[in-house]
Amino acid sequence: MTLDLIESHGLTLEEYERIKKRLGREPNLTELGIFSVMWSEHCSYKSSRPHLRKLPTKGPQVIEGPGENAGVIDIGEGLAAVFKIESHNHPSFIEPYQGAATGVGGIIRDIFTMGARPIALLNSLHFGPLEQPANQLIMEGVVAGIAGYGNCIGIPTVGGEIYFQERYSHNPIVNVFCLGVAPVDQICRAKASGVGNPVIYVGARTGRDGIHGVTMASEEFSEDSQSKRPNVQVGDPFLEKLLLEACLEAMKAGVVVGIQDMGGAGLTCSTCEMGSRGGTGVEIELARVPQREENMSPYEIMLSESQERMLLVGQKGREEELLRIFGKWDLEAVVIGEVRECPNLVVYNKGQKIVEIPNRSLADEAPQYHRPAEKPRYLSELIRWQDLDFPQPSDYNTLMLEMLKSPHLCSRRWVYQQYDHMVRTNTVVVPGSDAAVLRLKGTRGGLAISLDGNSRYCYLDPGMGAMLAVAESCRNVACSGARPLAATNCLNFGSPENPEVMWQFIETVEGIAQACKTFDTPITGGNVSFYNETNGAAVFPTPVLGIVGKIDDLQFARESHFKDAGDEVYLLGETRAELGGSIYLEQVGLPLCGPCPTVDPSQEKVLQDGLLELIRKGLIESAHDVSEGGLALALAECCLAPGCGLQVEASTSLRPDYYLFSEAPTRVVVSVKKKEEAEFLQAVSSLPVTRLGTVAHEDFQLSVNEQLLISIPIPTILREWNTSLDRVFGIE
Amino acid sequence: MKFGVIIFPGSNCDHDTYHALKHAMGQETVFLWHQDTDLQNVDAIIIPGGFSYGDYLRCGAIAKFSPIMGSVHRHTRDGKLVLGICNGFQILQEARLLPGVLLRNAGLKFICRHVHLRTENGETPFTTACKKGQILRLPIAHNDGNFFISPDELVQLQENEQIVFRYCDPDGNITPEANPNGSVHSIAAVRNREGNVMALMPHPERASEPLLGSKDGRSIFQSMINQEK
Amino acid sequence: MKAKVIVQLKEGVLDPQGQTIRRSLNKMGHLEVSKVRQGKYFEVEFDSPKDEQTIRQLVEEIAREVLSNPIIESFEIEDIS
Amino acid sequence: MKAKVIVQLKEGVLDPQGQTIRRSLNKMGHLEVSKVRQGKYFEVEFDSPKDEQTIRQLVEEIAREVLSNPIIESFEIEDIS
Ligand SMILES: Nc1ncnc2c1ncn2[C@@H]1O[C@H](COP(=O)(O)OP(=O)(O)O)[C@@H](O)[C@H]1O
Ligand SMILES: [Mg+2]
Repeated sequence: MTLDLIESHGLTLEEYERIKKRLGREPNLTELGIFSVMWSEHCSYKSSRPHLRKLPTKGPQVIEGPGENAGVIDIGEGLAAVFKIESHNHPSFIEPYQGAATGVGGIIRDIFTMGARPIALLNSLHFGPLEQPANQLIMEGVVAGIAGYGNCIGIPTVGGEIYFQERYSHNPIVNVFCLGVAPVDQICRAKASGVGNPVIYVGARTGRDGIHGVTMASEEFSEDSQSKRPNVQVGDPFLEKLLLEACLEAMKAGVVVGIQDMGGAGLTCSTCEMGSRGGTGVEIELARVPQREENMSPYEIMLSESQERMLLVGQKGREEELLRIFGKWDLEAVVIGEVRECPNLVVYNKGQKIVEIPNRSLADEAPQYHRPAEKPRYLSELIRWQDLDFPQPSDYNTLMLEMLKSPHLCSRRWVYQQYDHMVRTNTVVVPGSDAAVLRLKGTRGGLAISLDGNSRYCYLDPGMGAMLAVAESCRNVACSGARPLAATNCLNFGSPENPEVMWQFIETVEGIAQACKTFDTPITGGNVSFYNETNGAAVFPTPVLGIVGKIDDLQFARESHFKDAGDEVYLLGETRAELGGSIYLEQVGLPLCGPCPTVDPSQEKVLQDGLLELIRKGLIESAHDVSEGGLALALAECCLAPGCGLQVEASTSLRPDYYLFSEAPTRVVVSVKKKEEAEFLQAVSSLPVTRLGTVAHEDFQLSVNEQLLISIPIPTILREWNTSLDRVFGIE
Repeated sequence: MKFGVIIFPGSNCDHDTYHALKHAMGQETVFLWHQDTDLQNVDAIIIPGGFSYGDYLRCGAIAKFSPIMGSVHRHTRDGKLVLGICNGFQILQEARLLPGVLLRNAGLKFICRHVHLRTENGETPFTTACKKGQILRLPIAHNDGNFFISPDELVQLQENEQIVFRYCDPDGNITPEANPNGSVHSIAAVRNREGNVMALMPHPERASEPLLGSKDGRSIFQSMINQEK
Repeated sequence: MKAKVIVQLKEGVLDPQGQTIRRSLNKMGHLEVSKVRQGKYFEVEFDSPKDEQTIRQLVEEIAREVLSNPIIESFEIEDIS
Repeated sequence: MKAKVIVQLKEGVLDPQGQTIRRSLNKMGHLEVSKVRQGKYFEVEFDSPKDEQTIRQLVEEIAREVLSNPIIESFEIEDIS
């Protein structure tokens, strides 16, 4: 092994020494490749694992926490919800359509390998500003890719979030979330157990897609135009649909002992992880692996990241049954090996043993690093918004319209109309509200799901930003009438080798841990994506939180928009002047300044519990959380879906623009039927509550301290807000 | 009435349609596998939405070669009911059981949203529960719903009253803005000349329960059920 | 043996994709582009050693019945080799 | 003037469409079909009277920047006439 070769595999010399010690000899090239992917940051979490341990992962609701393909929670009535989030940032930058599409394909596989039928997809997207045509192209491709995959496979994309910020221009963030449902007793695990059981490969043939390291210097790799080979994976949603149906059918038939998808690190990862979890060994013969291209080397076969492939362990003696099910769905399924007692990964090529590595050394004994962390310099140099002297807006109407059509705040209709958000006929609350709500067929109940994470706040204060993300996600779920049950998270950061990034990461994890403890939403899994940086400029710390909540009776599901003219409008929670990181400051041309808003998780919890109780008493018609854009935007959003108006007379001791556009959390706008008002006021007494006004028919009118600041006809607002993205993307 | 819902590889509204017929409409319903030829004595066949064979090549182009399609042809010749929804529309056209073709949406994007439909013919076995001129609100979700037919054939469609639904605004006006995908003449649904085969791009099965925001889709299924009497 | 087949929309059939490409080319400044039509291209490979005549018949059949929809599309066999 | 352009996936890039068509053809009995690749075909018409050389350059630019995705596709200018 040359130093070059070791380094080009992303391994340090120390790591190489460790490999040698573990094997008791020099690895061969294929083994080196296997170690390099399993010990990569992506697979081994070597920089993050020590910190992730701080996350709460237990609770009576948790059936399966981090460690499996996806988290599993008990949602009552004998059902389990299986969910996880993944990043596909880099591939989406290289080829937006296919990068996003294969991201969706990957997360769907994580869910159905657990035996659950996927019923919902969500996504969190961060792009560079849309003024730059290159960013438009990325966004258009990513959205089309998500749509192309999800629509074809027939899983509704029911929600998500989109942010724009310069730091994402060369490094978009594409996080995709999937949730599935299964009877609790049918959850399947990614374990290879039962010595002698067949190891079966099913799905797409293996090609040279996504083989890592591209610039291999060895003889084996310099011989052809390897490096010029496109390193882009193309998704095949149709094939995955067949895989999904066939796998669920096989698991239901009880002939599957263990199953794992081949995602990152392909055959390598699935074989050694399944063996490691089962305490067994997996032995395979590469000559039996279905191949799409000619003359693939063992190295390439083991490291290929071709999509739409599964590895499963069947029951000895029932292979025929399994193969028949896959045959019914026109899928290629081949027995490529066997479960063995000796806990090693053993790979043969045409009868010749070429790899033998202890599973644990790959899956569990990867190096771990306590990387140095240091508070970033920029944090002590942040401008405080309170120190800036900026005038009140002279024309609130114009300002309001500008904000409504800014990409940060405008309607996401252009995006979600490209997603089939209704297929499977479970979507009770469609995109455009706070959380998506899906019914659970055969029960009275449903689930609410939200993804959140405002990276502007996280940049200003990673720990607080992370708590705000958890709080907002839970608040969205609560506004829908659901009790938050559990969480997943995707942590997108720059290089962990940069102490400042590492500091941001640690703060973030601690923030999430603290908030999730308070909200009693254990983390059931997630994903860490490091190295999101271009030319040394890292993305903002971007944690994305996914919260899943349960509604026991869907008659208590709520949407964010107002229902009827004449209803009374109230604000739950207090408005503090917290403008750091706000859209308002950006809108009036100020730089990003701190401090970001602050949240007290226990206070937030009191508010959310109170809100849920009010909803369950039937006192609330609609509920909408106050977030980006502040109260003014929240109120406008409540009007826009149904196209009704609003008459608000507010009073405040704050400067009116602070009052209207502060992004202080822990606030919810609710509407209440006139005849329920007295009862509502009585029931709400323990929470801070302010009357704002009345739902009207036509105009949006907002007075503060008896001065009419905003008065715009609803159709005008609606047009600007709804069609803003249409205009960006040139729809005539 | 006994309904059969065909499953092709890539069908993805099969379970939705089954659920709507069986649980929302209370009808006996079975799945029919595309490789089979036995129709299990169903009275009506539904070809559901989805992406049969991934919609690769052309929507519906590969599905038409499945063995079950021979039985569908026979069922049609016997005068029994066949309803195509979305991808089912495309398959029935590829199989020449319905006229026209469905091209890419004029805006080149997949569209998922509610639309309004005006009942143009209230006397087909699929619309007796609607009156002529009645407006239904149903969701669409498709990439290729842009109905195209030659001018001559359009005249024939009109003469034979084969146009069953057209896209309209909430008040029933047929306007270019209310046409979501560029369809000729705003056509959303057509029937065959004999009247026992109909297909539409919108999804009635997604609008058959109040919980999902509209139950206008029921009238199409109800009309079919009414035929039994 | 390999056959190359081009499938195109017939004249008179709306081609939204072609139109959109033409419009965006014009917008980008390529004003001299007056029309764009988009079609499909297939390469079909055969592994049995048949003569060109037989292959041509086969390809014609496949192109007519599977690769194209005669209501809106026409096909052309470009090349067999 | 009219230019014909063929855009195809590069070798090694997965072609789900082609694969699915091949599998279906095999199932229909066309067992001799061993591979299908699907690409795109464009006809681009120009209305200004330019010489072939200029047009060829133009078409190359358009094919590279608009008609194909250079990361996974390659293009070929078939014919200019
Ligand atoms: N931010 C995180 N918080 C909690 N668990 C995490 C986080 N990131 C990763 N995990 C867990 O670590 C395990 C390994 O993740 P990953 O390698 O992404 O799994 P896979 O390769 O199956 O997608 C998973 O169980 C995942 O849930
Ligand atoms: Mg996985």
